[in-house]
Amino acid sequence: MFEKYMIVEDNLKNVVDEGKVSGFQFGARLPYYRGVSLSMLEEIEVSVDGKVLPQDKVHLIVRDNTYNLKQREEELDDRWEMGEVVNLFIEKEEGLPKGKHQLGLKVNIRIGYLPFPAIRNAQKEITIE
Amino acid sequence: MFEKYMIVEDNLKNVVDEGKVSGFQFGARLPYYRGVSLSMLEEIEVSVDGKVLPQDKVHLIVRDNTYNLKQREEELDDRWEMGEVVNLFIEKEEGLPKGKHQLGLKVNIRIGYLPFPAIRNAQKEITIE
Amino acid sequence: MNHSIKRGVSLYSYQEEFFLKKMSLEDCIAATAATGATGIEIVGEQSIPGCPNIPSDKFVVQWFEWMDKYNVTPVAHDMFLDYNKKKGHYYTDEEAVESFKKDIRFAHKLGFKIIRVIVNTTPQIMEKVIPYAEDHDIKLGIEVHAPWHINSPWMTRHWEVMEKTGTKHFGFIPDMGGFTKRLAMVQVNRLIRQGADPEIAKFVCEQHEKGVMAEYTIYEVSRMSDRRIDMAVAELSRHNTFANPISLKEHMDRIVHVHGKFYDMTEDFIEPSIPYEDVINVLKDGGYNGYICSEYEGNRHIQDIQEVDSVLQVKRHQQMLVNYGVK
Amino acid sequence: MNHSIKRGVSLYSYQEEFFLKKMSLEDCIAATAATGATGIEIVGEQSIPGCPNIPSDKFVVQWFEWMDKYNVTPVAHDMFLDYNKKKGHYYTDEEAVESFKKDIRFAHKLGFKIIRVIVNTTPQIMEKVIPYAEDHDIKLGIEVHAPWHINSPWMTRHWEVMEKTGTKHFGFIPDMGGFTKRLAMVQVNRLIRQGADPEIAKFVCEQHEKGVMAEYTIYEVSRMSDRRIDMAVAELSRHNTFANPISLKEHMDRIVHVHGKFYDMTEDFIEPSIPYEDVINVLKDGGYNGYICSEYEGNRHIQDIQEVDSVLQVKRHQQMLVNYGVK
Ligand SMILES: [Mn+2]
Ligand SMILES: [Mn+2]
Repeated sequence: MFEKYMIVEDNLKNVVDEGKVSGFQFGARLPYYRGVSLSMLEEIEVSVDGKVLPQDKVHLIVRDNTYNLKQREEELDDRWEMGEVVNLFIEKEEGLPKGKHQLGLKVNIRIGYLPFPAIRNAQKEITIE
Repeated sequence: MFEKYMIVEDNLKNVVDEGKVSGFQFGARLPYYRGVSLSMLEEIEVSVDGKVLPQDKVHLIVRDNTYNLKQREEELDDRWEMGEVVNLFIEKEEGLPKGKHQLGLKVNIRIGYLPFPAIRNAQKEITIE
Repeated sequence: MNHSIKRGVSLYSYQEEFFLKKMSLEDCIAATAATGATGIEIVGEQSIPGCPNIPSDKFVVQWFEWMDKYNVTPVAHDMFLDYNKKKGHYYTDEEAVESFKKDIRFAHKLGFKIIRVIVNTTPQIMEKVIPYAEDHDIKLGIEVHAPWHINSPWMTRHWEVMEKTGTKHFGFIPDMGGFTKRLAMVQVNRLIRQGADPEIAKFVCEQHEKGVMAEYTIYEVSRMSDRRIDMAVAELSRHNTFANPISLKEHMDRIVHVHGKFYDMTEDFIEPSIPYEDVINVLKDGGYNGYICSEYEGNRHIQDIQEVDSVLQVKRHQQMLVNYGVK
Repeated sequence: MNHSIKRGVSLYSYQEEFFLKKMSLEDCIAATAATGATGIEIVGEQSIPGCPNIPSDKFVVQWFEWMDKYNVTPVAHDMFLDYNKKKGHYYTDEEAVESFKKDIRFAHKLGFKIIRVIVNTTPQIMEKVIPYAEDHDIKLGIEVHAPWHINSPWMTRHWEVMEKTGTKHFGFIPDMGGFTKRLAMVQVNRLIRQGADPEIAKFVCEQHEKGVMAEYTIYEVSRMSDRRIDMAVAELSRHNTFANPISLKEHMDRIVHVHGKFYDMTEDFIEPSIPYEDVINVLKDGGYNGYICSEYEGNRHIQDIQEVDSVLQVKRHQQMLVNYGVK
């Protein structure tokens, strides 16, 4: 459900930090009909052009706070709300080269009433200007 | 169910016909809690020492009548009753050699209320005198 | 509500001894009578060779002599409908109805008032055969056997026929196995003898008793083991279902008969898998006045390791019924 | 029996537009009011950020202003219990109860009288939390959602808690999806778009409508195809269950609320999968006087190929309820 709305290109860009490109970011929505505490995000997997990027390079920016993998696992209070566009920042030297890329996002949510994980995938062709 | 009672050794013997051994026979019970018309016998498979004997050599002797494979398929009236010991006669030149053998019997019954066939297997070590 | 539930025995219960010819048909009837039960149920194709062909006059005379001698009465004949009796051919509705009518004539000849209708009989066949059953004053009961429950989709289609025709000659026969609160240990233990992991079996039993949906248990077991025998244990939870006994209440007027399914009676007259007292209370409160017929089905789970004593099992089951107020 | 069934809408129905921020919370409330419905149900964790934390006073004031402005009343809040919220840790009963109590306080603050209890909540947790619900005069209803039915083993364990405590604050919330007579075409068609064989899909739909046990259909399909997508179609029959609506009768006094699940309304105000008229008649006959809240769940099956119009869907659903006598 909501897979086609997961990747939000509007926020796509390479991120410049102290003059250097530190990585890239894009917007994302949780593919679920309710919000969840960040601790319920079993996995956020980003891939570019078929290559899966390391989990520990993926940071979740929710409103004013940034969470890495470990911080997400322990965050019981802050939530990724339903329909909320958060930003995913992925550390990557030199960011993404200009031009077209296949961006993949897989979100795995640990849900109380399901005995198996809820895994949802989205793919989008994006363009870095 | 009733697998352990399927093979009835008491009736085991090589059969002599006009001075020659035409095959061997043994007693058998239907592994089911009710009798069935012979047409419901999808398969009666006899094996000796691991080797499956040809279906068209297996004859079912029910009271006064003998039925080969084709005849069984078409027999809607005559029945292999519950607990009834019938004889299975298997055409085999020279019959079974004297001594011990591993006798196998597989019965596959086509039952109305089951979507899959009811297959029951029995193995018994038997001795030809 | 006044109830006058009666006790009977399905001779299916003695299948082990009958199969091995340790007990004759008369012996089965005698064993039933010895428990104080008054009703006889048979699986016709088990007990009477040639069924559903009408037995010989000689046999029919003998049959009623036995009924008199043992002070029992014919209650129910369990029919089957083998649509695929002829290889490669599936009964037309007409052939199915003709087959069913044979069973009605068979039952009628031997004094049975009820026919257990096998679950694979379709509602459209029921509609076609009801007038014949009415003419013979025989009540047809579709057996509600686990994993069906009385409000299952298939049972609802039969219920729609009951509603549509308004007949008094078509109803339900709940089988007590549809109230399996705890998996039967004789069944579980047989699978353990066949190689199932006892720890997984314990888990499955616990989950089943907790009422956890079988799908979940099957999924969990599939992650614990890739062995088919362990999956078979998990599948027990799917096939040996439980439903709240009060589900019978709304259908009480249509319950024509009850199969007293059981697997292994304790010395204290308890069937550990099935809350008999709860179901009997629901039947009593609803004014049920038909039979509960013992239906022992434990032999197949123990015959590989011990001698089966169906007579003792049925005796204990009957005593349990008495203990719960069934005279 | 006098009935006064009332109409409401679960804002869950507008999830497509709410997700994309095409509709605000107020827009959803307004859309509900425009149908003539008077009840508001929410999935708190969807509609109100931070749920189940108590919202700001400012929000609470706004909330009740909306209730007044649109002439609607808060009816139910749908809670969740994420036992595994913390990775590698499973809630103790105490933690679960604390979590549940937060939802009770949340619901109470916003004027909800009923809480939908998610199915994975255990009976022992229910027993521990009931007094708190009683103190807040909030009725807890365990949702009876397909593939469970009201007499399922798990539901029976909850029923045992109801019987044991005698409380008026714990009952059932049947979801109309548990009366799926025909598989929803939007669901089937989505799987066909994902590659399922249309002939196999047609077979599965026919078998489901005939009431054939899902096990049999799944087995037959496994012999027709080894493709997972075809098995997924067969599995629809297992998960989208039907039960005879009269199964609700015996539990009528404990039905606190009803989820009006639907997948795709026709222009003639029919939901083809679910016999709404039959279920509503059972509720009426039983004197049910709670709400039926529209719960549109079709968006996820069509969002890939068309624009979703939840407002129109809910309007049609509400008209259907009116047509069947729910004022
Ligand atoms: Mn039975
Ligand atoms: Mn619902």
